[in-house]
Amino acid sequence: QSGKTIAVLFDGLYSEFWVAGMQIIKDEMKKRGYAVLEGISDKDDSKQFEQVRAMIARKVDGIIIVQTDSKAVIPAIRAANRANIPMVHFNRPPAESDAYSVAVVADNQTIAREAVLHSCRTAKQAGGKFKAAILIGNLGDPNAIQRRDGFQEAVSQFSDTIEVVARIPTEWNSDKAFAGLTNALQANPDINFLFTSSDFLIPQITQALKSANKWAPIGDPKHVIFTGFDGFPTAYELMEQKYMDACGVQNLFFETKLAIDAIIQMQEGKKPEKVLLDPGFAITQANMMEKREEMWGYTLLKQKKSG
Amino acid sequence: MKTNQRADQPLLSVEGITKSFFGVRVLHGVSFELWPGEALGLVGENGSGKSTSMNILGGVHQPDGGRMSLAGQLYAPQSPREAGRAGIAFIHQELNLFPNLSIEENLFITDFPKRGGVPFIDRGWVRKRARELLAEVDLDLPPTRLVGNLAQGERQLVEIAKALHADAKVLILDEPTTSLTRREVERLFAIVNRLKSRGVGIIFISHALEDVMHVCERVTVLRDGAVVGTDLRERLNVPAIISMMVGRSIDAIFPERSTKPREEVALRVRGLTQRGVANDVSFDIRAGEVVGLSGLMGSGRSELARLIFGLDPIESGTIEVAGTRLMRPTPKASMAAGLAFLTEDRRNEGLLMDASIVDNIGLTFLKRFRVGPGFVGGKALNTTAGELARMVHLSTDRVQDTLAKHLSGGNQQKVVIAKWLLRRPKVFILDEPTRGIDVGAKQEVYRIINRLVEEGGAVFLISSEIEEVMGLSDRILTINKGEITGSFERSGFDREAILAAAMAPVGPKREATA
Amino acid sequence: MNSRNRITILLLQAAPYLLFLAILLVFGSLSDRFLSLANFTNIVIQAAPVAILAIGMTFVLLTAEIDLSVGAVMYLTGCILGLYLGGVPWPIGLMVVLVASALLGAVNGALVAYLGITSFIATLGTLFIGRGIAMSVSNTASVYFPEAITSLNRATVFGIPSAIVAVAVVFVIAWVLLQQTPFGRQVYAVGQDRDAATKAGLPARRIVFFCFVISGALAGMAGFVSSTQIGAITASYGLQAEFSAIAAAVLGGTSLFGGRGGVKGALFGALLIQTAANGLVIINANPYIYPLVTAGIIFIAVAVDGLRSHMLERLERRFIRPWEIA
Amino acid sequence: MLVSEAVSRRAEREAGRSRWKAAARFILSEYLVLALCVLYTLVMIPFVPEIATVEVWQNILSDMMPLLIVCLGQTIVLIIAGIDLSVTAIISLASVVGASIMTQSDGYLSGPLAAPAAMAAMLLVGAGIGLLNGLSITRLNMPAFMVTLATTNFFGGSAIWYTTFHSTTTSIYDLPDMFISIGDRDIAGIPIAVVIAVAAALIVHGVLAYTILGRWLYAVGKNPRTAYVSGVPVRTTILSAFILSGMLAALASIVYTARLQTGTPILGERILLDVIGAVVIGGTSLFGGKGKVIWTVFGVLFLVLIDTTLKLLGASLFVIYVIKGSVILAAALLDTLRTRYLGVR
Ligand SMILES: Nc1ncnc2c1ncn2[C@@H]1O[C@H](COP(=O)(O)OP(=O)(O)OP(=O)(O)O)[C@@H](O)[C@H]1O
Ligand SMILES: Nc1ncnc2c1ncn2[C@@H]1O[C@H](COP(=O)(O)OP(=O)(O)OP(=O)(O)O)[C@@H](O)[C@H]1O
Ligand SMILES: [Mg+2]
Ligand SMILES: [Mg+2]
Repeated sequence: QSGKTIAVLFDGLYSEFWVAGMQIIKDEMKKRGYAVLEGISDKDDSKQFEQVRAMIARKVDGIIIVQTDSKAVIPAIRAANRANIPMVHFNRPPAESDAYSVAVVADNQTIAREAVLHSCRTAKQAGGKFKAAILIGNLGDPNAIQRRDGFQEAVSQFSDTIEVVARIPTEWNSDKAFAGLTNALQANPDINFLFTSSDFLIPQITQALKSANKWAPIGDPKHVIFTGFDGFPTAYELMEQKYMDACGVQNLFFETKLAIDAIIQMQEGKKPEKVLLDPGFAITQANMMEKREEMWGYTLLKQKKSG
Repeated sequence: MKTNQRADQPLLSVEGITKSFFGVRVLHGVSFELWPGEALGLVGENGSGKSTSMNILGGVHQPDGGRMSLAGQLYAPQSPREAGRAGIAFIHQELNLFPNLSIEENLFITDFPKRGGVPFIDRGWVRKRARELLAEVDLDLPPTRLVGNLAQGERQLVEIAKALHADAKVLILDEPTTSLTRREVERLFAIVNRLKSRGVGIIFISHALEDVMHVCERVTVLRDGAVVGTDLRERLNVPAIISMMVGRSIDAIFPERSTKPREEVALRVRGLTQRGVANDVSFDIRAGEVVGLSGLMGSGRSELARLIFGLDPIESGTIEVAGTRLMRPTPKASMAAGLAFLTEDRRNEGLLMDASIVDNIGLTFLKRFRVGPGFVGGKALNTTAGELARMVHLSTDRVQDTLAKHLSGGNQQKVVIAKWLLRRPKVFILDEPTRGIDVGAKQEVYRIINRLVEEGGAVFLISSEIEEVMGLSDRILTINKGEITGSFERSGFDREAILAAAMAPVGPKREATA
Repeated sequence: MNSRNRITILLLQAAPYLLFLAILLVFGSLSDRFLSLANFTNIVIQAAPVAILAIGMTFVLLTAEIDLSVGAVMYLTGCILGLYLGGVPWPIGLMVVLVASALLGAVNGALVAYLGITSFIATLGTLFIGRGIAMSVSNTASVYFPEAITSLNRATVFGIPSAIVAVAVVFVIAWVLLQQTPFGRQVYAVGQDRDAATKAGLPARRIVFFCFVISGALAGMAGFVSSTQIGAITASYGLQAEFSAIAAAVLGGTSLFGGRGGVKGALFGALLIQTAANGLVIINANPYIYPLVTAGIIFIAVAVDGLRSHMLERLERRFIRPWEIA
Repeated sequence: MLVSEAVSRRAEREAGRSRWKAAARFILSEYLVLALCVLYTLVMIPFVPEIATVEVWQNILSDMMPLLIVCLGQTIVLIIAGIDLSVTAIISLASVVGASIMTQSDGYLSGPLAAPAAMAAMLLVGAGIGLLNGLSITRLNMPAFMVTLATTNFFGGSAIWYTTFHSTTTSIYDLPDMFISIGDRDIAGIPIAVVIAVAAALIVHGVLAYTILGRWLYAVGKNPRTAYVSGVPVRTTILSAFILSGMLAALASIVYTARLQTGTPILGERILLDVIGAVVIGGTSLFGGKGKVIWTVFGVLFLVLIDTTLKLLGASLFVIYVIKGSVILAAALLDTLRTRYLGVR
């Protein structure tokens, strides 16, 4: 296999999820004897298109891509098709088109819904009314939208218990998230149900809740029912310390494996399914012990602790 | 003054200074000496290298060759800061003040007094000292006023006050009187004399040769970047200096005009009023006539000109140019009607300093060179600009690639004149048109004015030099505090009467006296 | 000056504050939580990093230069703080951050003042290099701050939250520096006209250099304050912070062309922007209209300022016939 | 006059003596950035040999085009001592407005007129925002930086919101072939995008160098007071600059949108510093009165060249940042050194 090159084109390294994903792919590819070329588009589809063309000019043997926009990536897929270079979308699917590429996707909406549903049930059991807040990601990011929609679906099933009082746009920006949540807690000091569209905002959430004197573990009357998403190491820590109730987890290792296998199959001339699904799962206080081995954050944490 | 009682060594000696800009040599070995307690006059045509020599003395430029010594020490300042520390104070031809700061801050900007040990400005002391300095130059303004709100003349006085504070060994005055009226000039001379008696050496640059002869013990004449002679005042006279400067003699300074004013009115102003600026100003200028406007500093001469040209709004009154009334005067509309206006603020309103001579000249009338829709015929423009440059006797003919900021002050003024001549104005308002230009060039300007008038144009002339106004005008109006206080026909020109009229009380004072 | 004129001038001078008041009233009428002391405290705390950044930027803007690298300085010094100074007491951490960021500012200053590179390009270059180094030391991963630093966010001095104390200290020092010291007045002179300042004998280069040092140091300070707030930083930290800082400074009346403005305006600008953002969250507005409303408020504020200075200029002009205006 | 003759004669003599030096100066002054591009390419060949291939240069050319179009507008605005931060929002809003009109899934128009009408609408969006910018600056006395900062936030936000009414996802697809062909077809072997950009560059160059408006633009940039006193319609000139900049940004949006075959509201969100950076690296001054199309072309080439090599290098982000920053600094340093030691520009 040696002498082959693969391009890994991400749209940003804005959270631990992508940093870890990039690292796992790179390690895995190197293990299999590939050279890896990187490219970060900084959420600029136009720039990413240019990167794809540059990689085609470099005659790489495969492209793993994370685009920003599901439709704007299609010309890039076509270009790769023309050059006969396999292309796999990591974690974000492209829109329907006649171009051929394989997408490894997590079911964001379902995962978010399942995780939030667990928290909703917890709330219902506790009894009383709950005031909910959601930290929304970038309104231009489909994953952010799906997670918001998953949250929406879940809470609307519990409309008698839960009322959404704050929708905080973060633009995936930690300052904005911190300020937004602080302000929301100011406006609604009784918020006691919180969903974040990404675990990378956990430090800011912690800070804001501490300032509002609402940082308390499960069981404490001040506890805010807290649902995360992504499965970060910090999320696992919070689950373990009983600050977080549930977390939607994307199975990063599984997704990486799917992506790499797909590339190799395509190089061999096979045509895998266009969409390979990572069902993901919701890790909750209830299933934490049996599910944690599948949680990438837990694995990374374990690695870090062991050295 | 004991000017003949010389010290045993010169305060400053300059030997064989040379300097080139962009490969063009402008100084060919300038040498002179300055003794303590004397004033040395430095004269020469525009572009002869006076300011450049002084800029070298003041550390603004570094010479290519030659040497200087100050009080016996070798002196080679690398920056104005070093020059200042060595005891050179310099009032630049283009004033060097900061309009965004107050008078007092401008006065002490380089060396604010600090309050005992702590690094804070001692505001109380600053205020007190500023008042003293302003009193010394007879400028009655609060030290906290922004320099941006001062008239040109006032700024010049602030510069002088600043130099007084510097307590220097050598004081360079590069055309310090261009915006001052007689009274302030006399005041300045008194200051100069006082400094001389303290042993300060003064270099005095001016195109007003009488002034030079009045205050300077010796005069050095520059021509073409080299010294053509230095001599004691007693052995010189103005015509001799002029012929040294220009290489020929100049006789009648105000050339005769061959035509008389015509009947038709070129500019008619009626009841022009703007609260706080002008009150019920009415006058006519006929075609072929020069009307001078005389007044004290701050009397509102420039303001009146700006109102007429449409630079400032007017409340009431009418302006007619050659019979057509200007409805809402703006520079564009005024120009279309045939007005032209040479402003007194050359640097900020007259020139594009970073543009070439051609671009400056062409700016007023680009449409004249239009070829096709909106295009400019560059060749035609260059040719015409070149002709105009020659007409005003600009010192360079490289009009396309010389930037305005690289011209000497007087030559800049000629460019401003040329750019308005391009429009062949029916009425030319000239605010201090000869400021900073040499005798030869002045005569040139006078000729240009005459030619314009002979061809049927009208001129409205504002000048602080009363001789100039008297020498050129067919009629003189006097103004005080925005009101016309007198009108004199050429036959009745009388210096004292004109000055008296310019000081006639107006406004509430007049009512009080009435 | 008659009394009507005087009132007009006073009103015009107060126009930005009146606008501020209007915004407060609008949000106040939409949510009863908005007009509370606790919420104002919040606004000031949240505005603190941008305000500090904008105060530093004001120095640079006053000299007619620009500093695009402040966000990168925040990120880089934040990484240093989080990665290498986790164990040390916070005052030492803060000192190191300030020294490091001042050094980065000095690099900018040297490039601009002594090597003569246009500041836009010089600081664009250092922006890239600074972010690059920060990414490499952090390996683009999140950098978490220890409890010792994050708990500062909840610390108070005489009951005043730490972030407000930080802004107040920075503001007072900066104000005194600009208004009451020779250096400050010379900054205005250099910004108005660099050539004239040199001719007048001012050390123009050194002054510009120090303004960049100040901007750098305050970027580090702003980063420190925001670190105490947000607890962790990622690769996007400080991105476009330069625009927020410039916006706040210019909104407060500082000119991009130098010589005009001051730190009071910077503080005001930062507060105004933050107030708008805060109000929108408090009234639970539709997230899509956030940028529209904030932009609208900025626009109105700048328009009011433009008209105001135009009218003030006219009213405050000196006149030859003063008695007619009186 | 004696003086002038003497001075010019001396000048001629000196010019003759060092003709080669003058030639060197000439090349260095206007073409320094181009020379740097060549130098940079040569240096990079050992690291990325692909840089010497036709395919990569085709990519560079095509990547340059939309950026160049935006930069042309920015050049005009910088010449009048303004700045236009709103170009990014114009690109985004024009993109989604145009796409919403011509998309074949539920667009406002269909048939052969859809694409031209959509493009006209896109240009109108640019002109409209430019007009708003210009009017705010000239009539309301507002600084260009703040005006365009506010409009960029406003219209950038509007673009995202607008998209939600026309698409269930975050972008608008299914654009007519006629429109898409702008992104991937040729005219006589030359890509349409290149034709558009070159035409735009030639027109802007023509305006700046040969028209009355061009001279007014420079004059206003050098000193608006003097320009006003000299009868230049200062307000109209400023207004024209912003409208032109807006329309050029919209034109760039057409090329970007066609290339991605998608209208997206975050198109161009990230290119602001590249736009201003390219123009300023080319040599145009942020303080007005100075700037040329050819400089901007070289500036854009320089930036795109750096970006392309770094893309080909496939290095990690931080390496790319450090290299890019260093190259920009090195170029700027060279520029000042030559100004200092050769006294040019
Ligand atoms: N910075 C500069 N760059 C290029 N040329 C310059 C520069 N400064 C002066 N010159 C040239 O040097 C010559 C001498 O100019 P200088 O200003 O010394 O004249 P001057 O004697 O002071 O004239 P004036 O009486 O008009 O003030 C002029 O030809 C001028 O164009
Ligand atoms: N009472 C005053 N005394 C002196 N100057 C004043 C007074 N009021 C206003 N000024 C200033 O003087 C200027 C008005 O004088 P203006 O320039 O019109 O008069 P001028 O006679 O042309 O004077 P100059 O000799 O400066 O050309 C204004 O710029 C104003 O700032
Ligand atoms: Mg001179
Ligand atoms: Mg005057």
